[in-house]
Formats: sequence, C-alpha cells, structure tokens
Amino acid sequence: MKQKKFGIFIGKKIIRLIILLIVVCIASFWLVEQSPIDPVRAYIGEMSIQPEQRAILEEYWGVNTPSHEKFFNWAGNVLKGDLGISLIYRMPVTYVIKERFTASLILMASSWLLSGIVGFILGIIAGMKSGSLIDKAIKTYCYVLIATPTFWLALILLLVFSVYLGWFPVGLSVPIGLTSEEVTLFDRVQHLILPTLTLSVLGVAQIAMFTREKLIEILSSDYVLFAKARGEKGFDLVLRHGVRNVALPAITLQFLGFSELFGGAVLVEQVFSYPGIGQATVAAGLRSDVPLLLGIVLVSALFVFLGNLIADIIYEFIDPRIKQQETTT
Amino acid sequence: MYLKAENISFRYKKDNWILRNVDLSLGSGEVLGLIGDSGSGKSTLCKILSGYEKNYSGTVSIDGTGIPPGIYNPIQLIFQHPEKAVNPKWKMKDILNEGHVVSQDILDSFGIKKNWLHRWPNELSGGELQRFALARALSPKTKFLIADEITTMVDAITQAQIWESILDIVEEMKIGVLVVSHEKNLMNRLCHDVVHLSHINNI
Amino acid sequence: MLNNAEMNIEKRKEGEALLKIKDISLSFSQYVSGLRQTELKVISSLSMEAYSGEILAVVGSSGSGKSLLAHAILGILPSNAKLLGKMEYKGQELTQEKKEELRGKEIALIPQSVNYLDPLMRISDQVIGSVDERNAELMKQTQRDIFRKYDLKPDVDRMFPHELSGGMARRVLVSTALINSSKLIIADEPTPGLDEKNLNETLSYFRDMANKGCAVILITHDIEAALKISDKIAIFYAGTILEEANIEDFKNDGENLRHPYTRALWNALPQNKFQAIKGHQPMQDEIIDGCFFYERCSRRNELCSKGTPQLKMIKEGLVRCNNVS
Amino acid sequence: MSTAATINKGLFRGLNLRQKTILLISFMSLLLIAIVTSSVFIDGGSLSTDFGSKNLAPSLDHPFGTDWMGRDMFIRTLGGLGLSILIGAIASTISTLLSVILGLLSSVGKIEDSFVSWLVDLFLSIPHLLLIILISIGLGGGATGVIIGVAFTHWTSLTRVVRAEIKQLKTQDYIQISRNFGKSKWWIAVKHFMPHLFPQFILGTILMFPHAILHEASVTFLGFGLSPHEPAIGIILSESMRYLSAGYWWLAFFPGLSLLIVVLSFDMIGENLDKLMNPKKAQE
Repeated sequence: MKQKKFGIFIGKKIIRLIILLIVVCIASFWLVEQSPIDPVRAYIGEMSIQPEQRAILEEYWGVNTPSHEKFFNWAGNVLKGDLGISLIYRMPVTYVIKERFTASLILMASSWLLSGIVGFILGIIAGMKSGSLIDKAIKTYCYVLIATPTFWLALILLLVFSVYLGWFPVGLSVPIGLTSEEVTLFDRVQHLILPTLTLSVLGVAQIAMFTREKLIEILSSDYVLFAKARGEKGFDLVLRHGVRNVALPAITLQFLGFSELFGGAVLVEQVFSYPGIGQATVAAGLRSDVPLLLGIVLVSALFVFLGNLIADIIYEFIDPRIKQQETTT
Repeated sequence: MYLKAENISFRYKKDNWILRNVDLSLGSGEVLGLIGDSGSGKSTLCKILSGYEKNYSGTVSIDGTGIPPGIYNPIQLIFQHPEKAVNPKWKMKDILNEGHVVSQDILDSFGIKKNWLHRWPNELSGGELQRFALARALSPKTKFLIADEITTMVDAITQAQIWESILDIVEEMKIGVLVVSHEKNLMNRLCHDVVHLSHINNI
Repeated sequence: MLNNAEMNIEKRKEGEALLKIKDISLSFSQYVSGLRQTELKVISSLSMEAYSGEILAVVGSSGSGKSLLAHAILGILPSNAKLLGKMEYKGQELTQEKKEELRGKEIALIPQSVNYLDPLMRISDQVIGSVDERNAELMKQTQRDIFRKYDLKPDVDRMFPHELSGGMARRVLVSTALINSSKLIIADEPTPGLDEKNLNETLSYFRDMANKGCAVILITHDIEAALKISDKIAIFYAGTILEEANIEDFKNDGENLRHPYTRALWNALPQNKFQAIKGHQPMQDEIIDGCFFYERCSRRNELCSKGTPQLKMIKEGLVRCNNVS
Repeated sequence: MSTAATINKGLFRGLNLRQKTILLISFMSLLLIAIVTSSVFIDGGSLSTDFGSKNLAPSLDHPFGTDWMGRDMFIRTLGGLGLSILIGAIASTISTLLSVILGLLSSVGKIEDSFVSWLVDLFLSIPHLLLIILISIGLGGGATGVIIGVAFTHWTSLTRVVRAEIKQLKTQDYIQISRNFGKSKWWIAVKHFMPHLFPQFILGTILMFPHAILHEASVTFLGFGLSPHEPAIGIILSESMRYLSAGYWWLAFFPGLSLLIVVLSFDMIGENLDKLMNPKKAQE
C-alpha cells in the first residue's frame, strides 16, 4: 500500500519534472535569443579576423538561421545527451559541467551541512532561552547575517584571512602549477575553508531564525503546556518535545534551500576564484557562451528539483502528522 | 409557506454516505427540533438546507421553487461558534448591518447595548456575539432560520435569554425555525415537534 | 489505597482541605493592535477548597477563564500573567517551587483534547511521561495495566495521537492522571460535546478516582453533567466563585441555594423553569467595584455596590453575598 | 499603561514597547530618506577625479577614503545606495503588483489557481540569481535588465502568502454568510478580503526591498547589471577586488557595510511594522 503510494508519488513527480524541463528549455533559450549581444563578436573579442573566417563562425553559431530552427537543433541534441560544445572552454558542455559541478558540490555540501548543524543548534538555544540576552545576541547576529551581501562578506574574509593574516590562499581550489596528482588533501581543504564559511553564513541565519520561531511556537503549544503540567521541565522537556517536533520542518527547509545555495555558490566562487559551476556560469554569461549557459540552467533546475523532491518526501512520507490530514478530509 | 428538503444525499468519499434520502419539511412559524448524536451529519444537513454546501443530490425548495444563488437567501443559518461568523477586521456596527439595517426593536429584544456597536469582535463574549449573529440574520426577507447548536457554548441564563428573544421574533415574523441540538431538555422546551436524524436518514 | 469509608473518616478527623485557595486574583498584561498594552483581569477574589474523596465541580460559561484557574493551581501560567493571593496544599503554602515539585506527581491535569498530546510521540511514551531508565520497565507495566482497565488494546501503545478515535483519546487522557497515582486531579472541560452515553462513561472515570481517595476538581460549563457526579458545585461568574453549594441544594425551585445568581442559573435550565433574568456578565476589561452580580441582582442594596462581599459560610456552603443569612 | 514602563529595561528604559517600536521605525525611515535625498543632491564636482589625493585611507576629510582616481568614497557610496534603494523600490513595486494580480487571479477558480501555482513552481525551479542573470542577458543588461530581472523573480513568495490567505478566507463562515446575504463576489473581495490582504501587501513590499537590493548589488557585482559608469555599490565592490592585495581595505569595507545597514534598516522597519499590526508576535 505504502509502496504503491510512493510509486504513484514518484511517477507524478517525474512527469512534473519533464514538463518543467521542457518549459525551462524553451524559456531560457528564448531569453538568450533575445539578447542583443552578438556571440561571434563576443567570441572573437579583441582578435582581428578575416571576413571569411567570420562567415564560417557565423555559420557555426547559426547567426543567420531562424530561432525556432536553432532551438529544435539544440533541443534534438539535448535529447541525445549532447549539450553542445562550450565556446570558452572548447570542450563538450557535459564535460565542463561534470568537472565544475563536482568541485562545487564539495563546496555546497560542506557549507550546507555546516549551516544546517550550526543554524539548528543556535536556533534551539535562542528559542529555549527566548527573551534572554543570549537569544537577543543570536537574533541580532542572524539579522545582520541575513542583511549581509554574500559577496561582500567573501571580500572581507579574503581581505582579513588571506591578505592580512595570510592563513589561506587568495584563490583557486588547488595551488597553481601543480598537476592533480601533486595536490594534497590538505591543499584542497585549505582552499575550501573560506568559501565554505562564507557560503554557510546565510544558511545559518535562515535555519537559526526558523528553528527559533518554530521552537517558540512549539513551547507555547498545548502539548508542551501539558508536559509541564506533568512535571517535565528544562532541557529534558525541550529535547523530548521541542527538538523532536522542530527537526523535521528544519530539515525540510534546508532541502528547500538548494536554490539559494546555488546562487550563493555563484557569488562565492567568483570572489574566491574557485573553479566551480558558479564561476563557469558567470564566465558563460559574460562571454555569451550560450551552450554552456543553457546547460548550466538545466543542471541547476535539476539540482533545485532534487532538493524540493526530498523535502516533499519528508513531508509526505516521513512526518506522521501528514497522514492525519488525509484521514480527516 | 413550506421549506421542503427531498431525497437529500451527501457523501465525502465514495461509499461513505453521511446522509441518504433524507426528507424534511418545515412550515412558516413552526419550530421543529432535529436531534442526533455528534458526527451524525446534523451540521451537514443544515449547510445543505441553507445553501452553504452545494455538493449534494436531492432538492431544497420553498413552496416548490428552488432557491437561486446570488440573492438574499430566505433561509439563514446560525452557527455554533459565533466568533467564526464575524469578520475580525470589522466593527460590530458594520457586522450587524451587513445584510440589512437591523431595526431598533430587534436590538432591544436581544438586549444589544449601544456601546457594543463600537467594539471589535474580540472584545465581546460568545453569548454577545451570538445575539449579533441572530439580529443580523433576522431581516424581513428571512423566512426560515436554521439554528445549529447555537447555544451550546453559552451559560443557561444566556441560553434562556437568547431563545426567549428568538421565539418572540419568529412568531411575530412568521419565520420557521429548525432547532438542532443534542440536548433533549432544551428541545422539549422549544419545539412543537422533534425528529431524530437517525430515523429519517437511510444509511 | 484507602477505601471510601476510611477516607471519609480520615477527612473528618483532620477536617482539613487538601487544597485551599484564598482570595486569588489573576491578570494579564498584553499587547493589542498597535502594541498598546492593556491589563486584563481574568480572576478576582476567588476562594475554594477541595477535599480528598470528593468531586468539586467548577461551573461557568465557556471562555470565562476557568481553564486559567487550573493553570494557576499547576503553576503553568504564561509569563505575562500576574497571580496574587494564597494557595495551600496539605496545609502548606503552595508556592511556585512547590507546584513545580508536585505537578505530575501529586497533582495531575486532565486536558480537554488530543491537542494536548505531542503529535510526534507514541501514546505509551506520552502516558508514561519522562521517567528514569531504572523505572521504565515498571512504568510500562503500570501503563499497560491502566490501558487494559480502560479497554485500550496493546496496539494503541504504538499509535500517534492523531490515530486515536474520540473515545480512545478521552480514555488515554484520563490514563495520564492515573499513572502517577496523584492525590489531586484537575479535569479541564473533559466532556465537550459528548452524547449521553460517552458523557456518562467519562464521568464515571472521575467518580472512580474520587472513590479511591483523590480530590477531583472538575472544570466544566455543563451544570447538568456536574450535578450527576459531583459532591459540591462551585459557581464561577465573572472571574470569581459566587457560591460553593452541596449537590443536594440543587432541587425544586432552588430555594436552598444561597446566591441569587445560582438560583437564576438553576431556574434558567430547560428542564426547570427555562426562565431568563436580564442583563449580561460583566466584560473582562470592565472595572467593577462592588459585587460582580450587582447589575443583575434583584435584591441589591447600597452596600452591594461598595466592595466585594465577604465570603460567608451558610448551611454548610460558601457564598459571597451580603443579603443571605 | 502604567505597568508597561516597569517591564522595560535597557537603553530606552522610559518608553513602552509601542513607543520603542515607533521610534525605531521612524529612525530607520529617516535614515533611509536622508540617504535617498542626499544621493539626489550629490553635485558632480565632488565626484570629479583628483589624482593628487588618490588611494587615501579614511580620514576626517574623506571618511570612507578615496579610490585610485582620487574620488571620495563616501560620496560614491552615498550615490550607490541611493541608486540601490531606487532600483529596489521600482522592482519591489512591480513585484508586489504581480503578486496582487496573480494572487487575485488564483482566487477566481480552480484552473486559474493551478496555473498560478504552476507559475510559482516554474519561477522557483531555477536559482534566483541565475534567472536574474538570464533575464538581464535577454534584455541586454543595464538598469532595465536588472529591474525587470529582480521584479520577475521576487513575486513568488508574496503570491504564495496572498494565495494562502485568500484560500483560508474563502472557507471562513463569515464569507459564506456574506454570500448568503446575496453579496456579490466583487463586494466580498473589497469589503471582506481587502482589510486582511492590504496589510500583507504593504508588509510584503517592504520585506521584499532588502532582497531586491541585495540581488541587484550581486548581479551588478558579477557584471550583468548596471554599467560600470553608474555609481552602483556592486560596481564599487567589484572594482575594489583589484586593489585588495594592495591593502586598500576601505574600498571594499565601507561601501559594503553601508549596504548592509540599508538592508538591515528595511528589515527592521518591516519586522516592527509587523509587530505593530500583529501584536501576538510581540507577546513572546
């Protein structure tokens, strides 16, 4: 019964995903097509070039083919798993994305975990002691973090820890001039710390504020009142009724945050010159690398979808309260 | 004038009948009691009679004609929880006069005080709000009143006060009343006749 | 456990109430729209006593602040509440610290609905509550025994609150009070909207507890239900208790009742005269100097408008009225 | 009211919460108004290049220091903030209008509602920043690109709120009673729904501001937004990156901090207005 329900659920989600991807393809292709920037111009840049060569390039990018024809060519290839050749990296888009996305994934995963754990703990402390000095401190801290431009924070951290203190390298995920065999784990970790910290900051604030508010709500609920009436108190009470009830919503929220995580990664990677998908996005956008840009859009949509899907699964299948609504309606 | 419900059936899910082939008839000036256990579908029947619930089969009519939507409904329903029946962002004066300008006679008869009119709903008790809900629903165009457990939440004195006023007004205005309650003593006091829902519900 | 007779002897011997409440008042400071702060008085000059082996029903209209009386006894009021006055438990002053020590052990609350159970905790864990590892096995056994008595099958143990039917939920809630063998049990509106069969069943649980020697305070708006099982009835009006009457006083035209309000309430019942008196209960933000019933009273005199009437002992009952003797 | 004073401790001891909240809102609003008005009156002369005083650290003459062209960073920052607030205002207003229209559309019927909810899902399916970049590229960059980009990505959350509120309102007894009084859909929408929705719109717009401003600055920083000639905070910070290793910390520090303060002010105004309107939140 439950398995069947899960199967239907996943089936529906897959149909949704397919529709979504089709619309995203059309919309983003249309948007990029609208751009008044000339891809050939952008590709050539400052180079001088013969008119014949220019014609070849125009032919290659299909400057003179009508939009819909271009779209169907591209879409047809996408269906075959071919996202085209990246203009700036001169490599297949799939390869570039694979390489870059893996690098970003390490960054995003570590800061995602960090922000989730730190944020949850801060939120629990603040909610438990709501109104106290420590709550006010955590609240202020969160408000300031939420209002902080991510890229500016990255700049400041870079300034303090790399430029002044020299504890961390100024950029790139590995030292320059080394082959991948020569790079040690220490190098990688050292290059990861600042970007991870920066990227986790916004998430910490959001999870902490959410956890705090939810916990306060729970602590003023009838069932906590009753627990108090039965002699439960202090940290034990918060652990038994608060943490248990706040954890699932907080985890759900953290999975819904994939979209902002990706956006944050773009900014952070740009400042720290971290060669991930975010930096590739900026490069592709600035230099009109249309195939790469469209590829990244598709991958990011998949990434966000995955987060939402997990959140939905938690909501529908793990939280026992949901079944209640089904039986009462 | 007769309010007739014929062959009323209602279900939430397939094969989960709440009401089946229920017939009910209520005349002008009549006070009819409807009694039933909690969860037996009393409230659903009330909502169907007064046009709140549309997903049912069967007919509700007054003297053979159906009740068209979009105009003042001559069948007015009063709920158990008056605090849910008023817009919390409105002052009592506006709430009172939403359907029609309530006459001073009705205000006096329900004992609605002048200074209540300038209050917000959350500044009045349930018993007081219920008087507003009743006064509001008793316009000259109202022909039938459906009272769904309307005094369950108030104390005995307020209950007696409210019913005293209602019975006076409905007699004068020739309004038919359907009293829904699970309290037998109250029913015996108020109603000319009492039907048990389980006797007319064919499930 | 003592049986009923022994209990009564003991009570008479000591002549001491298990819980004594003397002139308490409760007010809230709260913010309204625009962050204006207002003071709301919910309970004022309220006194009552609860005896072991007896059911005391506190009867008043819904939303009049009776639940807060229960919360005040248990010491679980919100932080913006201000509680004045004195409470005694077993002859000792019941301070906030004492309340925290006693609640869940000697004093138990039976809440109104399943909303008072943690939605994510299994039923048996909730009923057992927070216990030491060492006692866990024993408590589990006790819980099972109580459930068996209330005809709750073993699979109920592993259910979540929302899976309980209405009847099961009420029995589970009652079980929470039994597991710690409490001496004072406060039931807050345990019979909302029940039909007769369920009502009688629920009420019988409380009679059982009182017969086993507990003091039961039954907070309800349903005077009829209260009359069925209680020993004494306290009439709650406008935040205070106007009269504490014995059950036998409620008969005929209520001529044995002490307070004019109680009599009016009795006569307003559909099964009695169904007769209404004029006027309304004062609002919570109204400031009243004299007797709370002054506006509606037929026997009022000048004295009644000045100061709250003293609590008097008349015919083995308590009353706050200047005009009875 | 007399008890209120005794509850407060700390800086504003003599004031009650209402007065404190109003004071905070007024102060923050004044600050923002001051920034916008002064940014309008910046005269070109004070921003002229002066290579005689380039790369100066903060001092009394130049509280935020000067850049490599000798321009006063305080004035540049002020101009940038003014521009940010302006763009934020336009984008948030457009966004709110979109939410209002779509929220109301969703209340019409089932099909419309599914359409709106699908549209929300669609716009949430790509990371905001990436979508703004795409829209900005599509519109050829510049101020229009950023404004439209930000406006078209920020309507989703308010639309959800409006949609949920309308849905909840529609099930209320008093709405059904109003229908039974023969009131028209339009009448009910204006008289019953609006008093509930209007505060949401106002609050929604104000709380959208900070997001809009931050996204504008981010996109500009990345090079997709305002052109390098504009005195935008994003431009200033992206320029400052070149001088970080040279140790010109003030180029990055003060402009970013100012932006943070502006964003924080909007957040505070929104939160405190919310408290005034929903006193329950202040009760905790």
